[in-house]
Amino acid sequence: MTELTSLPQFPWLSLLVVLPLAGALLCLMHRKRPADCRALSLATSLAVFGVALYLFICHGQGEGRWLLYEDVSWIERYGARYVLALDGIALLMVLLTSFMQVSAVLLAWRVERHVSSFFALLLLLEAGLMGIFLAYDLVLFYLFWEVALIPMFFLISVWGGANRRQAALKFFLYTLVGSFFMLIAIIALYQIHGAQSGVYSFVIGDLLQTQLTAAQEGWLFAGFMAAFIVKSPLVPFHTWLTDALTESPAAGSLDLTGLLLKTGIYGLIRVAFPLFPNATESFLPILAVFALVGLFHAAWSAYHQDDIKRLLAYSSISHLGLVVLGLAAWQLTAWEGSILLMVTHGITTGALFVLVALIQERTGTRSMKELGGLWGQTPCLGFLFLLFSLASLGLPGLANFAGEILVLLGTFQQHPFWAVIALLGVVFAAAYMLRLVQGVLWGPVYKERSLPDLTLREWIILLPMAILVVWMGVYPEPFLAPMHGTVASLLAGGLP
Amino acid sequence: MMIPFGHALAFAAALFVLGLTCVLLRRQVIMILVGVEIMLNAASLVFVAASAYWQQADGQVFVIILMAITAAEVAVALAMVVYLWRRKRSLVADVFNGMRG
Amino acid sequence: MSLLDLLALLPVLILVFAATTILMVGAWYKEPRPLIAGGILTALLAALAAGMVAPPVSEIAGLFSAGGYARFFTILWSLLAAAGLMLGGRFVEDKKIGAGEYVSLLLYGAAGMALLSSATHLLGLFLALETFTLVFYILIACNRDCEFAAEAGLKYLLMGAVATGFMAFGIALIYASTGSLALPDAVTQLTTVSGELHAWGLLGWGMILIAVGFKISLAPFHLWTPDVYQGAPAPVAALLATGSKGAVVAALVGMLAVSGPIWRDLVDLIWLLAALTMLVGAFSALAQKNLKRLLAYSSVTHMGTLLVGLLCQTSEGLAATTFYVVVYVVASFGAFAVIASLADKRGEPMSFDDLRGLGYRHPLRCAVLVLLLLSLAGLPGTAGFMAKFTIFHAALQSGYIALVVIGVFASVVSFAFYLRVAMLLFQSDKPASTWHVGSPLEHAVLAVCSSAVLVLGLFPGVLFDLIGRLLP
Amino acid sequence: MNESLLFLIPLLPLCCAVINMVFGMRLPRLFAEVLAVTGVAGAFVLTLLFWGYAEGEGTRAVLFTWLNSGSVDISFALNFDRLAAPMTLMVTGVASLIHLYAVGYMHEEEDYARFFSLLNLFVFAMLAIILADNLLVLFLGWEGVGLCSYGLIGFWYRKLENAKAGVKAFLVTRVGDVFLAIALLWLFAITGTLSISEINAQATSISPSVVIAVSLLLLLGACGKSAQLPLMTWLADAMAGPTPVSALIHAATMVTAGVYLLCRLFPLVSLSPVAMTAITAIGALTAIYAATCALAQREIKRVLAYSTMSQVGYMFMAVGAGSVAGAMFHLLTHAFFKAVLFMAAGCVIHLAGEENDIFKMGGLTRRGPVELFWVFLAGAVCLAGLPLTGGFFSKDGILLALFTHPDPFYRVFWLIGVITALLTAFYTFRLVYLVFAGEYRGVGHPHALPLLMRWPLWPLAFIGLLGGLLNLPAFVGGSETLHHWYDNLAGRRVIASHEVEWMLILLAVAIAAVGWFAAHWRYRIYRAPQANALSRFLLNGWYADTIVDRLFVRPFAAMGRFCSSGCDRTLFDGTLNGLAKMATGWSSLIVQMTTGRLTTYLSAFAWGFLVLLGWFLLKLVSGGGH
Repeated sequence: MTELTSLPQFPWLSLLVVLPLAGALLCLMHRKRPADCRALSLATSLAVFGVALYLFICHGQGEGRWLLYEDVSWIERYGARYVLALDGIALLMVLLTSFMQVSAVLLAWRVERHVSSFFALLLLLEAGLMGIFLAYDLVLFYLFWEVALIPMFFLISVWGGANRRQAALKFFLYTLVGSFFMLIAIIALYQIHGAQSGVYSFVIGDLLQTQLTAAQEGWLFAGFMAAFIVKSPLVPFHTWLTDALTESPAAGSLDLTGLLLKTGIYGLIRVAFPLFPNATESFLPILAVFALVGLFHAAWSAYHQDDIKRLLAYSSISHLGLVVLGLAAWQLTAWEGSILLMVTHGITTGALFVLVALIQERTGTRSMKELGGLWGQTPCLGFLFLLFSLASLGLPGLANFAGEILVLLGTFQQHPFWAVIALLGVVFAAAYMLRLVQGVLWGPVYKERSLPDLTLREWIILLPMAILVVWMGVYPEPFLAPMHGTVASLLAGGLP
Repeated sequence: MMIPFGHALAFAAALFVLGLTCVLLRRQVIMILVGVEIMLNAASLVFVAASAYWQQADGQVFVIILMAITAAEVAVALAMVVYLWRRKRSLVADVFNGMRG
Repeated sequence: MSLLDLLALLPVLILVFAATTILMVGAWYKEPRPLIAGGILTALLAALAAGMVAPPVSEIAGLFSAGGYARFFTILWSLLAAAGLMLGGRFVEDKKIGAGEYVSLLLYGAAGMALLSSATHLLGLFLALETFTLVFYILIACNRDCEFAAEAGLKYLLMGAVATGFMAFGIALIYASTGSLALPDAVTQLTTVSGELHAWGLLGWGMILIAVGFKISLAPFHLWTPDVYQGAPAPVAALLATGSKGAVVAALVGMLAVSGPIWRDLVDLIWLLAALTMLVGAFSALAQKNLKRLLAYSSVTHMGTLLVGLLCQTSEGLAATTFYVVVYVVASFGAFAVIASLADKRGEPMSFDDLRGLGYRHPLRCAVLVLLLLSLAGLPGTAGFMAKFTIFHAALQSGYIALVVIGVFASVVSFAFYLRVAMLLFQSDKPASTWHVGSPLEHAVLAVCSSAVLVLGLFPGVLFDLIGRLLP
Repeated sequence: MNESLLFLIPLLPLCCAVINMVFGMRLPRLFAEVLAVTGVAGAFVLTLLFWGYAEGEGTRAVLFTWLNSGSVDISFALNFDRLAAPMTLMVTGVASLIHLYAVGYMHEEEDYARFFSLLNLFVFAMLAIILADNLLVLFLGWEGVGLCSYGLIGFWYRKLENAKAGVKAFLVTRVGDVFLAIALLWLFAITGTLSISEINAQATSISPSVVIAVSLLLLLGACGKSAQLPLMTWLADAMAGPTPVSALIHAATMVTAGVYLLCRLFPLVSLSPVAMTAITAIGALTAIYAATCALAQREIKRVLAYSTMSQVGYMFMAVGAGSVAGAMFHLLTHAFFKAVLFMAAGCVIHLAGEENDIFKMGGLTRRGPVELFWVFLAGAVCLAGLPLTGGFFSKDGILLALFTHPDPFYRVFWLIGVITALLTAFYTFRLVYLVFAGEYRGVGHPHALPLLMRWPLWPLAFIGLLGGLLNLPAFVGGSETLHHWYDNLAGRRVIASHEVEWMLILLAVAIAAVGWFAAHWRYRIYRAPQANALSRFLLNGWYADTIVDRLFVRPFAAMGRFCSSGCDRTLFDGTLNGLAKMATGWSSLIVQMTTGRLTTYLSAFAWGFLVLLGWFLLKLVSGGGH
């Protein structure tokens, strides 16, 4: 894509990254006035969402590989460039990120301790995520990849639950180890490519043409996979996630499950697969095994949990197993399903985490033993909880089903056996989600206490999500349309 | 020249090792410093021998400067010794082990 | 020694003469502030001179180079001295230390470092090295209130003395084997001579390596480091951790740059040292309960990483090393500066108990500290990452894959202990006690360090190009 | 009128459901009730209005694209054809009456809005199944009815066992759904489409083995929803829900979805004799299994539930025997009389003071309005298959189809059918006698029956009784209306000599009579039942639940424990913590080098020096130093 130099246009993509950063700085400057910080960060995230929406509407239907492409020279000595590139998939992720961010800010409205820092970190996280989803230069990508960890780390370690520090350290170091392997692979790839072509560059587009021996490709691919598999996370590298999700504050877990998890799979799609097609080809079956094992392992584990937040964490892992399976099928429909499922899962599970947070605010517990009968006490909350749970167990007509069925339809055409096994997971999903619903909503009331129902702010957070969940379930076309071209070209450019 | 270069070097090396041994085995700060002096002298010896061997003056220049530096170092060291004595009434090196780990 | 030589030596001369003058004046005139101010101005002036006055000759009396590379470090160390004086001001006032002595010593030290970085002759090298070593002997022990100052001083003194012995003997052996002290020859001859002499020469190199190992605290010669840093006052420790080490590394880089790869026979020894240093430093830091000791061990790790860069002996590696030195100096100095700026009558906050929850008492400076620590750890977006990145790049290019893996492993561990400090600072279990608000000068230093870390992290290109041009 | 107006049929209930769901509790109760009823009744009226569209090849209507990616292009499309129309009419009709009944039945319920919206939603989902043009829309309805039954069975959620029953229903049916989904994927992979009509058209081109596999998968899917063996365990527990729910879901509509599915894909399924035999076998086994269970049940609604199971078994047999018309015929008549029975049972329970146990009833003719008895009896005789009732003709048609099937093996199924009929007659009258005859044995106080709970029974009862006219066999002078209506969809035309037919008729009459007399002799005067092993075995439905629990539920939970605490906690986290411990251990070990004593530090020099020397020696020994 090198001939595609920066188009003469307003740098929308940079704006996506810079806006949150600016917001974060402003927040830090208004340390003494929490109210301003709230308003400020809300305004920022809304602005970012606006930009994303604008891109979605006005640039969503572009032809060719890239919808938008920004290319500025950065570190000449090492041929690292500041390249942001937007394609259909990135567009969806950006949209999702900005949307979730608004909810996260609203959700964090009630945070009392060190408000400004909290919001600054949230915005910083958003900037990092935007960077990950947009960067098309490996150094830049790696930079954002790591930068996104820091705010999450502090969000967990300062505002988190009981044993937050351990969880935070585990989260950080675990993902760090993975990404260091990627760093080495990046440098090695860079040198190999430079030695071959004489052009030293970190831009993925340039590196695509590198000629690698099977051994080299295998090792480099392994390096990248180490980072992405840990981040995805695939079983057995998932234990950091359950702890992190359980311990992190509401807004944090919203971003973590909704967005940060997606970066791993996104990395697979955008970086690992295109760069190492042959290694990918031989790795796909293993990936599928990973995915299926994860799917079932997580489903079973989820069924065993009592802490509802932990249960949801496991459910996320299980869903991502299906997403990865779709990728492993290497088939257009399956891929589009996977990407759609990433988005919908982000929304549904995110919403569920929001609801869990609200429940915890009201009842002060997350244990199913101490919950129950909430339907009678807080009907609206209960209704939404039921709605999102049903969506997440893949009820037709709600968001996740659209993605899941596409994944299955596609996968079955390539590998019927995988699809059939994955289908069993659907029953399991029903099993643990219904157990969750039953533990929270049905049954006798655990303790007679007057619980307030949803407040206006909470409605504002959840209603858009609910509407989206139904909309994407019934008419996902607008979200599928932008990615057709991208996915097709990725698949074509992928396997020889 | 009557003394073979090798002998000079060997002798200097022996001297150096002696000095080092002194540094290692003695516990008194003063004695340790003495050991250091011996090591430095071994160095000077090598310089002198070498300058004789290569027929150059550099080595001797170095020796002179080395002496000067040694002098300065000793001056600081002795000041330090006094300072230590004031503090702990002892000059055994291992007495000063407040920080560890 | 012509006039031109003196002109070329101007920055150092400025430092030395000013130092001497201030020393004299200080004898009668006890008011610290003007003296400190004078020292700062001198240092800045020296830096300015080094930057502005083009040297008429490339080499000064066959001892020191006046090339761009030497000038670069002259500027760096002068500025560092200025920063050190900025930090030292309050310390001098509080502890009733003779300002004259303090300032002049610092300036002498700066001069020594500047000379060392520009040494092209083993004599000059030895001279410069001893100059600032002597300075530090005094500075470390100068805080009479701290019960550990004397001990730190003693430890540094004796170790330093022995190291000097090794250094002298090593140089002597090299001289013996090559018959020259001027740098390119002194090392390049070694490859030509053979047999016994060659062996002696290698031995000499080994001994120099040991001495250097003490100066930049490579394992196993690093043991003094934590004790001395803990005992020394933070401003001094800052210089000790950055300047004294940086200057030595710079000298080595210069040596390798002018005389090409000379360590063929020592490669695997240095390899061993590097690996050992990185690991030992990282793991020792993991067990620390005291910030200064932790920083000491972290500096050990960094020196190991630097050694990897030196080991490559390629221009790539040397450039990377130089970059790394600058970045390390800035970040590490800043970290010590935070401690210095927080210090008050009670002393310096360094034990973890002092730090717990400090982030809520002094948010800004603790944030800066976290930033600097993350840079030391090598988080992307900060200068530390770019530094590590370049080193690993060079190492992979030279095929030291195992070393890179070890280095990566070490940095994972170091992330662990840096983050532990970061969490400690923002741990809100019990309120921390309040420390000094810090003087404007100190804040200025912090501002410079943190912004430098960020700028170099995001736009390292400038420095890369500069170094690329300067390397002889 | 353009055909896309057909969408009003399913969408009307949906809209009412949504409105009720969202605003229900804020609206006046009356409005909610009216809304609910109009939703369904409106659909009924519309069906009548649009009846014309069903003739000929039927009408397709496309609303908009649902999923479009690569080769997948699925849209929301309806197909209102001759198979769908009567079913639609039946569902909407029966549902309207049940809704009316429900208004009366739930007039004391607080949470009415949820109830009515769920009922409407259910009707919508059912209509989606019936009218679906492609399998995915059908799957939407398929899962939808599952969801609604989950919500309605567990309607009184405060009692945990209700909620559990709901979950059970959802999960068991979902197991069936998985098989349906597999079939769906497979069909798409082969034919590249999900449109039912196209699949049926291409059916002949699919390889036989695949056809067998797919048909069996479809069968399993059908079993889930229709509570056939082996997925039948949920139905009996599902009686925990309110009575109208039982009537609507478990009698009239949902359980027949499986039959409808098989009829829909009959052109495909009928291609494989194996699958047809399997269908028949499943039906037969279920029929007799459920009948035996019904013999020993104590709760009135459970008796009816099991009878439903067994009647649906008949329908399966019909499909298996190749007579779609027969199956649909029985489906329709059964819908009416079973609805009557359930609703009447609801009244009975009201009269008995919310008492379910038939051994604590009796003499209810004198406690309540007498017409209740007649209505119940009407339903009962249909169920028992007394001559000239709707049930009689439809069941006889099925038996005839089985008897006349070319494959002699079907005689066995026929025999089972006959025995089942006998049992059916017996337990039906057992029920009637125990409930109405003799003295009242209970303690509960009768509740008043609101008017709305009484008159909706009449029309249903009449249709049930006269249902035979729908498809009156030729030899009794009927013109097989239904069969002609379906013509090419009707499946195998049953041809038999009049002798055979008369013989079977007489046999059926005899059986019904025998069953009745047996019940009369045993239960006319109440005798307390003696609980023996057999009755316990039947009461617990052959201990099917226990078996399922042992075989699936417990292992599943065990796996959960293993994965979560075994793998994650112990293995993975254990490893990580072990690594962390190791690191700290090393660090504390290394730190010990820093003793703080100068001598140690100095000796470090010595060690370094020694290593250096040693290394040089090594180099020299190994010919180093050039």
